[in-house]
Amino acid sequence: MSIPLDSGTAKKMFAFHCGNQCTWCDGCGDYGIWTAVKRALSESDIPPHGVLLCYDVGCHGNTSDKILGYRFHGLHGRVIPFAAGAKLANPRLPVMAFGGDGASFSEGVGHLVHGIRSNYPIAFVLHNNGNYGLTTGQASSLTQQGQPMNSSPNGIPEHTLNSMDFVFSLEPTFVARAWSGDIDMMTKVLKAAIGHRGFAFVDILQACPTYNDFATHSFLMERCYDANAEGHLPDDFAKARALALDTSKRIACGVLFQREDIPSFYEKLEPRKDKKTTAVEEVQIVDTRAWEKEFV
Amino acid sequence: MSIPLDSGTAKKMFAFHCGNQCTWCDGCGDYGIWTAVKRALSESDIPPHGVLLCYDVGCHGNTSDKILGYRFHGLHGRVIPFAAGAKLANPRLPVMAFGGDGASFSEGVGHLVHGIRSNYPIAFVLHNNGNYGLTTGQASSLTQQGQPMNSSPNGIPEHTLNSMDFVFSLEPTFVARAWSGDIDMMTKVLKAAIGHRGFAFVDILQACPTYNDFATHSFLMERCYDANAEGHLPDDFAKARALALDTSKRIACGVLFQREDIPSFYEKLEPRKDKKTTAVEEVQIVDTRAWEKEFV
Amino acid sequence: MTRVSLKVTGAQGQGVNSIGEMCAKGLKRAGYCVFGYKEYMSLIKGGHSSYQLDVASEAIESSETTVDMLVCFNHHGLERNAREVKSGGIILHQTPQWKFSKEVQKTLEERGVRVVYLPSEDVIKKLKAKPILGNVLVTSVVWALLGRKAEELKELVQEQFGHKGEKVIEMNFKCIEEGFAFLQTIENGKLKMENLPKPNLEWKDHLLITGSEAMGLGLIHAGCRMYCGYPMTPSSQLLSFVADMQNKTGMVIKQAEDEITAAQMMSGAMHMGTRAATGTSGGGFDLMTETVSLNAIIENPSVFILAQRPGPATGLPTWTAQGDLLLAVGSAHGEFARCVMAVSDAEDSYDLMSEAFNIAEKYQTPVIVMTDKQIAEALFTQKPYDQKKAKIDRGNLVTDPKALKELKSTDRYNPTAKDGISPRWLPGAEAATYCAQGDEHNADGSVDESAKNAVEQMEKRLRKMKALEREIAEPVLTKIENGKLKIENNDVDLDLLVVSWGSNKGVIMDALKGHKGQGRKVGYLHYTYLWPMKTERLEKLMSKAKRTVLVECNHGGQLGMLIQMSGGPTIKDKILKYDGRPFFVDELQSLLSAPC
Amino acid sequence: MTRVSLKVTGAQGQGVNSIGEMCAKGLKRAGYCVFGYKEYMSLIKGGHSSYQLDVASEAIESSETTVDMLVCFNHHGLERNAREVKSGGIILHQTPQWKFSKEVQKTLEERGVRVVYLPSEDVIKKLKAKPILGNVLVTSVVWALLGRKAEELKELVQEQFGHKGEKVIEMNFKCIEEGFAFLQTIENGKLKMENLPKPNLEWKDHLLITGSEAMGLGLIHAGCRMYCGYPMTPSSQLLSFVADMQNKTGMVIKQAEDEITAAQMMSGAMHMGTRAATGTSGGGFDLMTETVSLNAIIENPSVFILAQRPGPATGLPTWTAQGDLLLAVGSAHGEFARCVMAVSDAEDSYDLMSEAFNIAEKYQTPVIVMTDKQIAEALFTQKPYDQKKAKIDRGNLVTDPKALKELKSTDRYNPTAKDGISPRWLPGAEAATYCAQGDEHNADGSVDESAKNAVEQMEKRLRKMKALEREIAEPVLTKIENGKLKIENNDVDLDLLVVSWGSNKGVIMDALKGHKGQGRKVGYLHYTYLWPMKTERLEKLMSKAKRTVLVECNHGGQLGMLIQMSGGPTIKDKILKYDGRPFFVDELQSLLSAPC
Ligand SMILES: Cc1ncc(C[n+]2csc(CCOP(=O)(O)OP(=O)(O)O)c2C)c(N)n1
Ligand SMILES: Cc1ncc(C[n+]2csc(CCOP(=O)(O)OP(=O)(O)O)c2C)c(N)n1
Ligand code: SF4
Ligand code: SF4
Ligand SMILES: [Mg+2]
Ligand SMILES: [Mg+2]
Repeated sequence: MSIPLDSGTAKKMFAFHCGNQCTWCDGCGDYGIWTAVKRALSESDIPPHGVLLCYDVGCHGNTSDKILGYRFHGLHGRVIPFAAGAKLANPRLPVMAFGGDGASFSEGVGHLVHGIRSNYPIAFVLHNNGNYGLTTGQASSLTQQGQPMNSSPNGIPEHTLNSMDFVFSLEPTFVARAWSGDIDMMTKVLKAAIGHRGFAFVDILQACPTYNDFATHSFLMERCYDANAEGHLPDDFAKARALALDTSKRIACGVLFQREDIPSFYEKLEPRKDKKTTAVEEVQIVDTRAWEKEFV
Repeated sequence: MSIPLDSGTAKKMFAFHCGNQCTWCDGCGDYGIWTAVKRALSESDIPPHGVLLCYDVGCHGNTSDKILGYRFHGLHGRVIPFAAGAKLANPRLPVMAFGGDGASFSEGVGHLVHGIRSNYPIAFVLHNNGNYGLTTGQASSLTQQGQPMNSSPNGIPEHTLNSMDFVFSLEPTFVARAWSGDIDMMTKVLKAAIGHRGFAFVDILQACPTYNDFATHSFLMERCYDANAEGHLPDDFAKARALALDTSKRIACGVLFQREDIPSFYEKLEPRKDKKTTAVEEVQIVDTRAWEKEFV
Repeated sequence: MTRVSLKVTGAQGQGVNSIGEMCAKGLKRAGYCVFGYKEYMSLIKGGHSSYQLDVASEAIESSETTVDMLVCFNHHGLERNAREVKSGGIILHQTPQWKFSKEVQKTLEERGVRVVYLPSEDVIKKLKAKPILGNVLVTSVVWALLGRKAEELKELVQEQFGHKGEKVIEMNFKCIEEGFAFLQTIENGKLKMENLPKPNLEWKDHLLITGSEAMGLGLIHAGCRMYCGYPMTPSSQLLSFVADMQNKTGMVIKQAEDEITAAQMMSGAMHMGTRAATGTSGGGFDLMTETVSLNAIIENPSVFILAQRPGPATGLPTWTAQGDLLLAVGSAHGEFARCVMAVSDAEDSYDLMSEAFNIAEKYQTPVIVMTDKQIAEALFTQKPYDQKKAKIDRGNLVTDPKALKELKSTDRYNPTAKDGISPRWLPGAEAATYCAQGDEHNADGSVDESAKNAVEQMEKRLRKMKALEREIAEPVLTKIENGKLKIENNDVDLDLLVVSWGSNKGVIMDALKGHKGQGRKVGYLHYTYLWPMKTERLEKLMSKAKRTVLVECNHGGQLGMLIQMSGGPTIKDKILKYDGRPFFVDELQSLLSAPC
Repeated sequence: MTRVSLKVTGAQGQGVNSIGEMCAKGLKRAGYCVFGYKEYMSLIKGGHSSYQLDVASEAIESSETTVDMLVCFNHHGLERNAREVKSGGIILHQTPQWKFSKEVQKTLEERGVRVVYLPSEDVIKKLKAKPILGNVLVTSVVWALLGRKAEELKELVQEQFGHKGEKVIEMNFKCIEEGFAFLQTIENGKLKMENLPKPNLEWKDHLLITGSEAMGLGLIHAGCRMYCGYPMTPSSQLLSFVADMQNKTGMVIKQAEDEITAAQMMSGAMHMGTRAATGTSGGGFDLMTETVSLNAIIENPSVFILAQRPGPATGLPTWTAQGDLLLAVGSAHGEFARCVMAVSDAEDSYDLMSEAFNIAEKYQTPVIVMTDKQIAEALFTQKPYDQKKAKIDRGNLVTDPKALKELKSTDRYNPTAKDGISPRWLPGAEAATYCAQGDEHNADGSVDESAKNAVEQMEKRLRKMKALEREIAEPVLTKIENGKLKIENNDVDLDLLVVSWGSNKGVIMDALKGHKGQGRKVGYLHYTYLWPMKTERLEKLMSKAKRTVLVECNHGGQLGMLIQMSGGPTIKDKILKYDGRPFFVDELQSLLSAPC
């Protein structure tokens, strides 16, 4: 796979370079995602101090000290509301949130549901490796049935959650998909996500050679294709949904759905209309006398 | 609306009668649901001691001491896992769970998601009054946009969640809908739910004259119809989904979707295959010597 | 001190609160200090509820168990509350053909209680008024019984319903006149509540405000720009209040999908650099505790409001308790610096908000502010708030561009920082970046699992606790001399030392003002800061006091437990209440004077 | 006592654990008591990890900071751990051309440490074996160094890999022979670890078992038929173990979608009448606390396992701590009876499981069982469990059909029940029905908001606490006399009294056995039951002891805090450790003998 970088991007990317050594397993898809994030930020002309990167807990969360930028590494399952709260306080700063499939479809599934329906202006990146990596390979909601896993020696008795149908049922304003081996594609969709007006859902199918032998690097490489290159336009909800759902033969990647005509959560806040400042800039003693009158 | 009861049912229903006075507001849809539940149980030949009724917290939860039967009144949003845990311990006892739209699509939305995908053999009844009744009328995820509510004087900035699309995205094995004014219909779908093999999702559109003036008794009365009577068969997933989703003109009620060919969670448990007893009956000191051998 | 009380009872939704509030406003404007206390059930409509006003021309912050006037919307009040009426008191009701039980009848007669039946329905029908105007009618009779003028009431009504147009006002006025006229027909127009003390005009311009509203204004005053909450009694009213104010204040208000979300959003907003708060009650707070722990390790200033009600579980949602003090101190896993403080009335519900943020930002750690249903929903007569007192202290927050440039990543969690307080700077600042790291980390937020680092960082974070302990105030002693209150800074000898916290303050003060035994030296030691726990002053005062009593609205005597846990003395003599009700002034007085 | 230790280090995933476990098994079978201690990082592969075995012919439950043999998979171990090798010790490694720094080289020479380079890769290549067999090769060299016979190892290998077919076994055997042959080439085949004590065959049939496995077996033994968990170190291994056992035990195992779910499902199952448990670590427990509170008010027996690791927040996931004791006692809103107990090793990890269920069922209230990473993952040499000791006590559970018929709904929460323990009967029973009510309720579970009822029910539930306090045992004193341990029931005079709880027990016992100062009377007081807290015995012993020391793996001295909170004495002399590591025996010995 090709990673053509002009020298400017390379330099900007290097600004995100962190001295700490990566600790993922050999062949882990997190390496690719990590690279693509740095590249997408660089190509979006965002410097390290110009972004807040929020990480959930998990193997992917170990990115938090392998990259520069303002970073946050929070609690298992809770990255979306923290990122959303941060964004609402300072909507000028780009905010990205990263979470695993365990975090996002089990412990924190409520936050994903409400993050999408709230349309917070943040980019959410799903490190979808089909299992709980960091806790040594338990099943997530996205693990296939019939697959023996740590703590599920007989395979899971639950249905595997159809994540794309689920996400589309929440009327998202941006849905993209890529896989961890295709840095070009990841860079493209991440840039689009960063530029999106509301909540951007980016599903990255991530190889986990240690615990996931059903959706491996080569499996993904074989099936994933660039749907946009094949002519898919992301403006049709029903088509996008159908395309996202049908993974029986090939897996459509790229920006699958996007609409920019819906205001974000912040834009819908009545009290913030026409405000020139952000909440971060407004911290000061406020005189309450005018409002005390109605209590007299 | 007619409630034809033969004297046998009336007598059986009376067994559920509880001395405590109802405390709902005048015209509250909970009166109707309360009646229908008693009737459905009676017509299913279930005596009070033969059922566990689990209530969430909310106006609907105040049913817990207005009816007889083994009852449980738990925490806000948590009724589904409690009910599921109870059922797995004693799969012979019918277990019903009741929750509000606030409980089920906000605080406890993760439990609803996983309850459906786990296909626990319980009947879940949604008291869908489109708001947080008991805490005096705040918006729920199902409250319409543009509607000023307690704590949302400008209306909600979030999208209203499309509950039926959401539920169908989880591949449920049973979906029914009724409204709180139609006791016959409620009785019918509740009976079907009680008889279902896995997780039965019953959406009851509930009038709340105090806080909900968008989906009122008369609004519902006008729009709701018996889809089964009009020929809808509940065996086609796609048709059922489309029917459930399209509420623009009329609201389809009845058993919208049902399949009985999928084993419930309990049936899928490898270690419980061919077990004649329930976990409740198995509590005794177990000799562990045989299993200690592998540690020697 | 002369005090009178009147209580309105009825079914929820019948207008009990609106009558209570109208009377309160009228009385305050007429020159009285009013304390309003509500009781209601966890139902929407129909439950038995009451609104009691205790009124005096001096400061008052408590209720009595007995009342001078009882107003009953329906027969339940007549059944349940009639015995509460004092000698010479009045009962006003609207239940046709009501007959008391013989026993009650006898008691009432012995006490000389006058019972007035107001045929509201007939009057309203006669006037062709809407049923809702029954409230105004009842209020006008109460008003007349208080010996006040109809004009005062009309003024209030004009203010409140003026926007509804002239017709409405006209009808309201008619009801008021009818009410006054009605009273003329009773006992030759002579019936009146006699014991209302002389007014004191100092109260006229005070606010009548609940603890929740005071807290809301306090948050706004403190520069809080975002509030994330989730409805749960008794914290919901704070959420409603700041939400209702949002178009005026420009605050970001989020009713989140659950308490975890509310806590996380608040935390994100604080991390980004604004001031934000969240609030809930015990059950919701349980869910927030993991986030409390998170804020401790990332050293994120954060403010959690914990509004208590009786537990466990759903408990008694609309009643009061102080059962969550150990929760505030002991919950949230791991060991770290936290500050727990408790408001006591409308005054410090406002004042402590800026204090909470200042401590949170200075020590970069979670602050838990406790309140309870009693404070949150009681109506206080409150002096307009001092706008000059509060200052914003953002602690070691670096914002100067030059200083920012000089920062190194490793400054953020520098373990050698004085008092453990290292510089903090905000995402977006042109400076070296760091990781706000939830795993144990070293100076720049990189994960570091070494033993040495674990010790350094643990000690860094806990040194903040020591510094905080030095900074926060010892509990405050108020001495009661001849019925007057005075803050006493010396460790004086006392005959009776009462120790307590939170909402008990008002009733204790009121009780001690009337404490029997001339010349006895009594004092009240009030704990505003509960963690870290300071016990030195208590120790000194206690060693000199003849008798020390702990007063709490819980079963365990939790303040006492915390004092002991922190090496302080054991207070054996305890007055504990755990029935969902606050202490009443007469009740507490007799408990305090009982030998033990 | 003679004890030796050997430590295997390497990257996670390289086989450190498998070598450690094989050696442990071989040694135990050869007649040694083995204690295995693991260190690793919160990563999947590549982090530096170690497995240390401490070996003796007497009972041993602790590790030393120094080792007699160090086995290094890669150069990291050579860099980090070489200094830990004792005089006369051995280093076995496989890093070609390795050179120690001058300084280290000097130290090693001074200590007479022998360094052996095993060219594993070459050997494996030569044998055309799979790389994974490197582990067997290394083990065989270690085995030879220990002076043991190849046959013993072959037997183990046969047992473990026999099912993989003859070819595999053959290759394994070749590796073993090659390993033994290799050692013959070193120092004329004379190199050997000299100080392994004489074996004691009593250990032969003991189990080698981790605390998690012991707890899992204990649950199974106690009649626990359902386990609902959610992965979180160090509780995950318990979940994995019971899950792996499910097809044998027939238990219902549920990996839930989160901790709240796990706790609720457990609660539902207990309510229905089976025995069920849940387990988690601090952060997950925070989330479960609301459910703890629920179980308290509905009086539902329930068992929560809280496996500690260092916090706050994510903290140090794979390390150990005792920082959540205040959490266990203070978390969960409202006031209620709870029991907190702590396991200390593989013995009571098994035994206390039936105890926990018995208390939960007898008192119909939540029980919190504490463990920590040290216990959960350490390898203990454990006597096969007594199958006769445990009894099932289901308390006031009514199942007899006749008795059921006689029950009234109002028996369920009868507030006058002796000790607050009212009859409990199960859904489905042919009896009067009741409501397990999360709101405050009266006798049949109907909501009741009256003051009288609130007091009655609160007191009912808290009377259980008093009864529980009476029933549970005081802390147990073990006296150490001439290096021998003896349970002492009298309140004897002591020169040194050590007080602690949980995983410290083993290392304290080991440390005291070797405590210097002949004739000194030393004793260890172990707290198994932490809430309700009993302080009488401690008070007595402490008043007689020359010196009392509190030992804990936390910063606050939390057991000490609980003791004070409960009116017990203050232990000023504290040995606290909070670096994520357990106490090591030599470390503790020197801390205990230091003057203070
Ligand atoms: C409250 C809580 N519960 C459980 C854990 C343990 N835990 C850490 S990461 C993780 C799941 C990891 O799975 P996923 O989110 O898919 O991330 P991955 O490691 O696969 O990238 C869990 C359960 C935790 N840290 N906190
Ligand atoms: C943890 C927690 N958070 C909040 C509450 C307060 N609360 C009680 S009921 C309720 C919502 C009620 O809405 P819904 O579930 O729709 O039930 P309804 O009253 O409308 O029937 C809330 C927020 C609570 N009891 N517990
Ligand atoms: S376990 Fe899987 S996701 Fe985690 S680091 Fe290894 S390969 Fe990557
Ligand atoms: S508020 Fe609504 S849901 Fe609640 S009792 Fe009243 S009408 Fe029913
Ligand atoms: Mg994953
Ligand atoms: Mg609702």
